[in-house]
Amino acid sequence: MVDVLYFAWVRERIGLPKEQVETSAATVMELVAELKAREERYAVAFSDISALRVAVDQELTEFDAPIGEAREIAFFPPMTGG
Amino acid sequence: MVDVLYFAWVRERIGLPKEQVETSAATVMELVAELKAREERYAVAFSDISALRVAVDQELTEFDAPIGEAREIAFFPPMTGG
Amino acid sequence: MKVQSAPFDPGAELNAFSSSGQNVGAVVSFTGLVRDVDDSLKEMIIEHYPAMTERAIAAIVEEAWERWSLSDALVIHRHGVLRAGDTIMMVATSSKHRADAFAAADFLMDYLKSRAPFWKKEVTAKGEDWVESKTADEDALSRWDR
Amino acid sequence: MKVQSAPFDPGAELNAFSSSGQNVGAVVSFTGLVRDVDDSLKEMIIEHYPAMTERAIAAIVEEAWERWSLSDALVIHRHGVLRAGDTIMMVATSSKHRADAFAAADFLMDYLKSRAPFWKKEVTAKGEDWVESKTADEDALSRWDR
Repeated sequence: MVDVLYFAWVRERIGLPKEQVETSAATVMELVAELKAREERYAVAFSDISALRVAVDQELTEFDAPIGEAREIAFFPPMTGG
Repeated sequence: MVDVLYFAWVRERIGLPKEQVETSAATVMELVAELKAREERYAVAFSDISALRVAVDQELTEFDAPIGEAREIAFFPPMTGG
Repeated sequence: MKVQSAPFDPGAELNAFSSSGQNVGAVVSFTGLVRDVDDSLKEMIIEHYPAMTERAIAAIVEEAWERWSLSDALVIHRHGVLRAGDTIMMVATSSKHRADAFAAADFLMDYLKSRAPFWKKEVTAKGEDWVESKTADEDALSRWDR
Repeated sequence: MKVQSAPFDPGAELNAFSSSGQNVGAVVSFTGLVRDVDDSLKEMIIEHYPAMTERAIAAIVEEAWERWSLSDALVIHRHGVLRAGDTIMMVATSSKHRADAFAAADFLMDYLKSRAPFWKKEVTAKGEDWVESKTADEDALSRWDR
């Protein structure tokens, strides 16, 4: 089980900020593939990976990163702070 | 007649902030030569021109600048504001 | 570092920051304000990722400490609902010398903009829009490659 | 622009400056403080050339306006007798975008340092010394050649 978090328009498209996901995905990309297969709203939110960023256990990383023992994976658009 | 002003250590070495000078110098350099010829304190203050800056009528310029109708010539070390 | 929804007073923060340092000669501050682009902004909503925000900012500040000779560094970033003219965030750096204070503040801004987990949404008469990141913001980071 | 012997409040100046602009997104400020280099500074005396100071600063500010897209620019510089920790001067710039505000403030500082007619003297237990200009300050100006 891993906590999956969504922020900004990713949160809005998927329709929730956080969920627990049962997964055996080895990488973030595999998790994305599992989520896209679930429902249309996930497929839409993850349709263009290049428009997204991912953090594993609160550290920015790449989509080919391993999930390992991670407890929290977050998806969001590029940051626009400052 | 031209007003000649001195600032910072140039003022201290020459011993006054301002004086009126009767001169027929065509350039700043010629004025400097006239002043150096006056007294030791002027010769000391102007001994190293590279350590000095000059403004003619409140505009920074070079030592070979013409004096023309200038009313005020100021000598000082490089600025250290800010 | 402060991450908060409450407003803050940039002038008071600047004065407190400036007087806290030992042997400080130069203080640079940056404040980011909510712009009313088309005279129609109702509000700006800033979302963030609480569990990640502080550590992301801390890592950026740490990097600035390593690169420049700083006396102190300050980051304040608001989240929640803001209006045109409100102060979104503030960065301040102090150093003996101005070049370090300027470079570090500039660096902090570039990294906070693209690496700290904040997202801005603009609410206008026409609707709501998430602010898009700019290619220029991402490109700005390459200035600091070494 | 203000050239004055009286102290001023940088925080209050920053707040007034930030709230004066229309559609401002970014404000950068620089404040220069009197450093007590060897724990022995009695006072710093800043001499200036009154007839030239304001026009020299105005020319530098004018150049910044031409180079960058600014909403506003502020320069305050003190003269007279100051003590360790006192604020010597302040520059602030505002713009829609942070890059312009940063570059213009950095530029203003480089030019004020070497082109505005101010001279600093440090009075310590050991005596009085005029602060010498640094080659680095003169070199910094070449960053802005174009």
